[in-house]
Amino acid sequence: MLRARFAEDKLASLYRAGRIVGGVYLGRGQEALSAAGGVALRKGDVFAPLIRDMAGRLAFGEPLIDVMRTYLGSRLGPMKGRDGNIHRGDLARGILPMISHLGAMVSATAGVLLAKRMKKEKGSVGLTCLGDGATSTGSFHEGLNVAAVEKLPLVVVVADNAYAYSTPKDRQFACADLLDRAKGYGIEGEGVDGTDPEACLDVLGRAVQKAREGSGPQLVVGRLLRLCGHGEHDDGLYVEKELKNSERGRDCLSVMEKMTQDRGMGKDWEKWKEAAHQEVEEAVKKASEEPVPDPFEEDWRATRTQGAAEAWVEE
Amino acid sequence: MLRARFAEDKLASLYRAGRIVGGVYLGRGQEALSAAGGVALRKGDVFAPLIRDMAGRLAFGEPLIDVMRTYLGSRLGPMKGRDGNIHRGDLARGILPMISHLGAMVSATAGVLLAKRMKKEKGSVGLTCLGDGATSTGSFHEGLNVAAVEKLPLVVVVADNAYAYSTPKDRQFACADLLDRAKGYGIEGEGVDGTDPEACLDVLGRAVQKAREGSGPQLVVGRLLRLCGHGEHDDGLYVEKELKNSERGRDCLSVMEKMTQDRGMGKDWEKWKEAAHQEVEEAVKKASEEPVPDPFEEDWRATRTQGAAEAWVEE
Amino acid sequence: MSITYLDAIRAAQEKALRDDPSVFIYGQDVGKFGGAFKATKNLAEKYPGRVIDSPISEDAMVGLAVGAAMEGMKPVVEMQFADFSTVGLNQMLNHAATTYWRTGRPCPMVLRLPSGGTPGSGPFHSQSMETIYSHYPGLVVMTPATVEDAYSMLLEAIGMEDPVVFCEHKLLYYHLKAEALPSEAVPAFRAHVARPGRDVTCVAYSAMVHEALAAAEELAGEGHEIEVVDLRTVKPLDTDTILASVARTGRLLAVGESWPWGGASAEVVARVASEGFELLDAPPQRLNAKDTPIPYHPNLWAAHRPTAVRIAAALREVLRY
Amino acid sequence: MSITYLDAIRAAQEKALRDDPSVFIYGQDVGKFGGAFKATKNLAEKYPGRVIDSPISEDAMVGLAVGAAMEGMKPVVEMQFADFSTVGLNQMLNHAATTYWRTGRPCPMVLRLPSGGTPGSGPFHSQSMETIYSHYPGLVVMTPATVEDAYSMLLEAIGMEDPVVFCEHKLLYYHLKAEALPSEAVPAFRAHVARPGRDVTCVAYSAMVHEALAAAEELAGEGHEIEVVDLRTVKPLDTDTILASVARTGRLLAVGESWPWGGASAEVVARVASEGFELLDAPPQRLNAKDTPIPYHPNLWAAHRPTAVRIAAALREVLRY
Ligand SMILES: Cc1ncc(C[n+]2csc(CCOP(=O)(O)OP(=O)(O)O)c2C)c(N)n1
Ligand SMILES: Cc1ncc(C[n+]2csc(CCOP(=O)(O)OP(=O)(O)O)c2C)c(N)n1
Ligand SMILES: [Mg+2]
Ligand SMILES: [Mg+2]
Repeated sequence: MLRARFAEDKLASLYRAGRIVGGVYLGRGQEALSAAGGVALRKGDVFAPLIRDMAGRLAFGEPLIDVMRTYLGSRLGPMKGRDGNIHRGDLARGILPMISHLGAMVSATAGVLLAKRMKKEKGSVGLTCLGDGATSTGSFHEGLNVAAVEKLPLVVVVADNAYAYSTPKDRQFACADLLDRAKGYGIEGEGVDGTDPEACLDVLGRAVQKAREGSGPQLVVGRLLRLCGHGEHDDGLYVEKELKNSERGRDCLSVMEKMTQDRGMGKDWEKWKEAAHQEVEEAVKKASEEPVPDPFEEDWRATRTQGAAEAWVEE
Repeated sequence: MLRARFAEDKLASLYRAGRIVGGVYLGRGQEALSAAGGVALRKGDVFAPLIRDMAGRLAFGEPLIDVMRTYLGSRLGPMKGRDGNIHRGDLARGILPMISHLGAMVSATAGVLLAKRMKKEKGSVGLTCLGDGATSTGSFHEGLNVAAVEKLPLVVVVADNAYAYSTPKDRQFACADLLDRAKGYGIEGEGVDGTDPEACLDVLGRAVQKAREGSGPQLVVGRLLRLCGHGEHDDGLYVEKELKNSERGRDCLSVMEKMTQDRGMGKDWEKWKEAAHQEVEEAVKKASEEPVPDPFEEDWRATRTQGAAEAWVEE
Repeated sequence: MSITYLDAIRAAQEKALRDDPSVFIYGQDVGKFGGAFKATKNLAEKYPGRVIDSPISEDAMVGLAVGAAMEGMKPVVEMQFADFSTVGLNQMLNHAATTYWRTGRPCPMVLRLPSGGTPGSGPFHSQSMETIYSHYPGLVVMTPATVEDAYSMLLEAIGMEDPVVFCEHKLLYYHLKAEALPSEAVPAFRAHVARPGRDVTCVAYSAMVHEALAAAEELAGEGHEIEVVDLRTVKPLDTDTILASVARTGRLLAVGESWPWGGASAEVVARVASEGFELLDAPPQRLNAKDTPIPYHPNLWAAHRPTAVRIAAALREVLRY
Repeated sequence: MSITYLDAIRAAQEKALRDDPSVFIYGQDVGKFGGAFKATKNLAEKYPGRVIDSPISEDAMVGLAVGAAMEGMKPVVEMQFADFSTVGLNQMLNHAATTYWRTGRPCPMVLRLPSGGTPGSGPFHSQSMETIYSHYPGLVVMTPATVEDAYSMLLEAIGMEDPVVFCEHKLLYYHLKAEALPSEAVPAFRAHVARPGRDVTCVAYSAMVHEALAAAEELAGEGHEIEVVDLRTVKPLDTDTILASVARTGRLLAVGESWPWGGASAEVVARVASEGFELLDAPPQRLNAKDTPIPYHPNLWAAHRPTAVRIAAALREVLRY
């Protein structure tokens, strides 16, 4: 969480300094929920993060250097500069490279899990994240329904931050709570206070566990606010003051800090902060010095099969 | 209902005789639910039927001759031979011409209702029908959600006949009952025995009434079976015997006949049958004698604006 | 006063809302927020109830517009980015586009697509989608290149009784400026000679018009007169204007920002080859983006799309023949 | 033994299931029922758990296949009709097609599209969608015209490491027959001279190959030798074979069953005009369906699509020049 927050703070300032390639979309205030997902997963699992999941990514094991490589346009990043920032992924590590179209990753993650089942790879879980707004997409519906029909070990985490960009939830859906959708898919669901790190760990741990044990898809709805604009170009002024000042508007990181102090670990917290800071700075420095993509060296071929294949002959 | 049944029986035999242009998809066994929708609506309302809604169409006022014109390829049909059969519609009468893509009519019907509201045309209801299988489409989800957000007077009738073509419901969704979806959209829903004509009239009457009074979208799920193949090319052998022999497999028309007889209206029933038969035969005869489309007279232009428009000048 | 391409789009929508009560705007964040690009800024306040925030449901957004259009309204739907319109494509291609021919009744609506590449926006926020929409019958597809056209063509689009796909180029939103909004305009279906010349006809549309003009300027320095034809609308395509130009120049280069296989540039070359074969003194050529997803890194992006430099090189090739 | 085009498709899937444990089939009603057209008949029984009925969720069907392909499986997805693939299009164009270039990892999957018009099937059960899929980078698009190709190309498609769109023509399903399945085949990316000739090159693909062959036969009676080139795969396009043919004949007619704006026929004409200008003795021409939705009534349908009669007329025009 700390690394995520500092990394994002750094990205925001680099963005303001004009040093970022592309846009910057942050997960400020949503770290607890996101990180809990990454923590609950283990190696061999699949993680399909969305735009606000820096914390979950790092918790799941994404190297910080890969983050900075993407934002700073290094050619050594996981997407080689072809795609970037929030879309970065690393199939070898089990991180799916998201496409922008909201909802699309739900069925894709289900597909990975179906493949694992067919390959008789047991015990893997898939976890995908999205926002409250993304639940309005047909993709979300189709994907979750398919996962339910196949009873796949898929955890879908909805970060309900009450807004989709500027659109408040009453313009997005008419149900009282997105958790009300679980029953319609015949799956289990649990809500959680997304500003409470311990509750998040608890609920996500349980959801992942259930999925792993064969209980089928799990829906988790975390209630929280994003404590930043939609992207760094946005001031987010449309978020209602009342909401901001409510419990929901708490900063999960402050909650975490207080918790740590209450447990007499205030010194550790400071140490962690220091370490995280340093790690971020080092990654930024390293990535900044790396080569950028070169169009002349680039392989401009979008398919792996090139030209005419060899004649096909029945063996 | 009688007219629908006879019309469809006739179409089935014409299909076997090779006299039908295109396919034939029937609503046998689903007439009670479908007709109840047509009956509950009134002039000025909008009806978006699907492939098994002959009964609802006729009850809503679609002329039988237009039915036969489409199936027999008359040029005088509402779609002039350009599109046909189950896709026929008549915007002037409030019958939306469906496209094949399942789920697509939900948002379109919502759009008609939104337009009526913006035009300050009050009191109109829209009713759209679909099958259990069509609830798996993203279109259904997006359309119903949008209607709920806008609180439109839309009634969505799901004819749950336990199969989508050959696919049984446990391969289609994992919820116990499709009615469980209503809450997730924040709307009201009611289930009904689709083989019971009185219950259908009752439930659909109420749903339409509620929508008309401003209670927002209504979901109605009718449980029944289709007593025919998916289309007339299909024998429907995949439908489980047990299900066929259950209450759900009753023929709503037999139920209706018995009800009529029980009320001492047996003679009337016979008279209605006779009249319906005759009407169907006459429509078939008339439509058969009408001219077919002529490609040389056809207007092959897919847009209304043709060629270069006149220069635009600010008034 | 100085008016941007984006201002023009906003102004056209405002005028349409003012003049025609059947017009309304529907899209994500278009209401109080004024849209992701601010193309509807202040319109919700001025026209209450007629500038409506939609859920993230592109299929339903277009479907709803189809229904509303059939019922006599004139919806203007904003996609947040053109790229997301794939999700609403079925309703556009199979519903909006087929309604008039199938039923004889019009389906007047406009789908606004913030299109085209900008540095760093990558594979899913950079697409030009006119090819897909133009291929299917029943749609009008406009691709304005100037501030004036953005205004007058959008007004014409909203006034039309057909479904119109309005491809706005994001790269032009802020930089392209004009002194004033036009009070009259060439009809949207007519192509426009943006720069006269007699050596090569360079057909372009949308942002590529400006790259073509820059290339023409460059070649003027080398003594060549390039005629730049701005298609303005790609479906229907104004073949007459193109052929008239090729009749003058005898040479053709068609430029498109979208991918090479089967886009507007292929259509232009095919038409000229078929209908204007004898006018040609050299093989008609095309220039498009590379056949890969649109790269995120600006270095790669600059090499992926046709630019003035690449257009100039292609024009020199055509001239060399 | 007599094998239909549909049998060949079924046989190829069976062979793939047998030979490669990573292959599975996913689609509506493909399981016990064997698919709407019976292209997967008996396969579920023979390969339990590997021929899977899907809900009516085209977006999720393709999305699921993308995920499975990224995880090393080789999914074959059947759309019930090509026309419904618009609903799954986003996952195909933006997810399947971009994965390899974006990540360097393959996304091997096949999307089977029962395509093309048959009498009475109307606007939503008759479409040919190769244009849309070919325009976007990252996909291979196959359009087999013969029983042999249906078999060998589908096998090649399933074996390929790229996402392949496999456009099968419904009109050929039952009528087209061969004596036996091939045991070797021309590579899928190579076009094939289906009938040699020296007067005009007629480029076609899918069902249009047979209309072109019939037209060629008709013109043979008038003393003209038409060379029919079957594209087989429209993306990538085998320009070499086309140019070699035009080098022999000097004349070109490109035929496509899809709509006129920007399809494979436009691409063929544009390439020949650009790369083979000097080979041409006459303007290269195109023939396509009319630019309206596909009519339901057989009378209208027959006039809407290119037929042997219309192709013959177009060929005579090309010869007359
Ligand atoms: C299909 C689709 N439509 C539109 C967008 C543009 N878009 C990107 S993020 C966003 C808002 C998402 O809101 P939500 O799902 O609540 O997530 P949050 O930003 O609140 O974390 C929108 C509309 C998109 N990415 N995909
Ligand atoms: C988007 C889409 N996918 C596939 C189809 C093909 N199709 C037509 S009817 C049908 C089955 C529909 O099942 P259901 O909704 O339960 O209705 P029923 O036939 O049982 O009345 C299918 C798969 C279609 N029309 N649209
Ligand atoms: Mg949100
Ligand atoms: Mg059903």
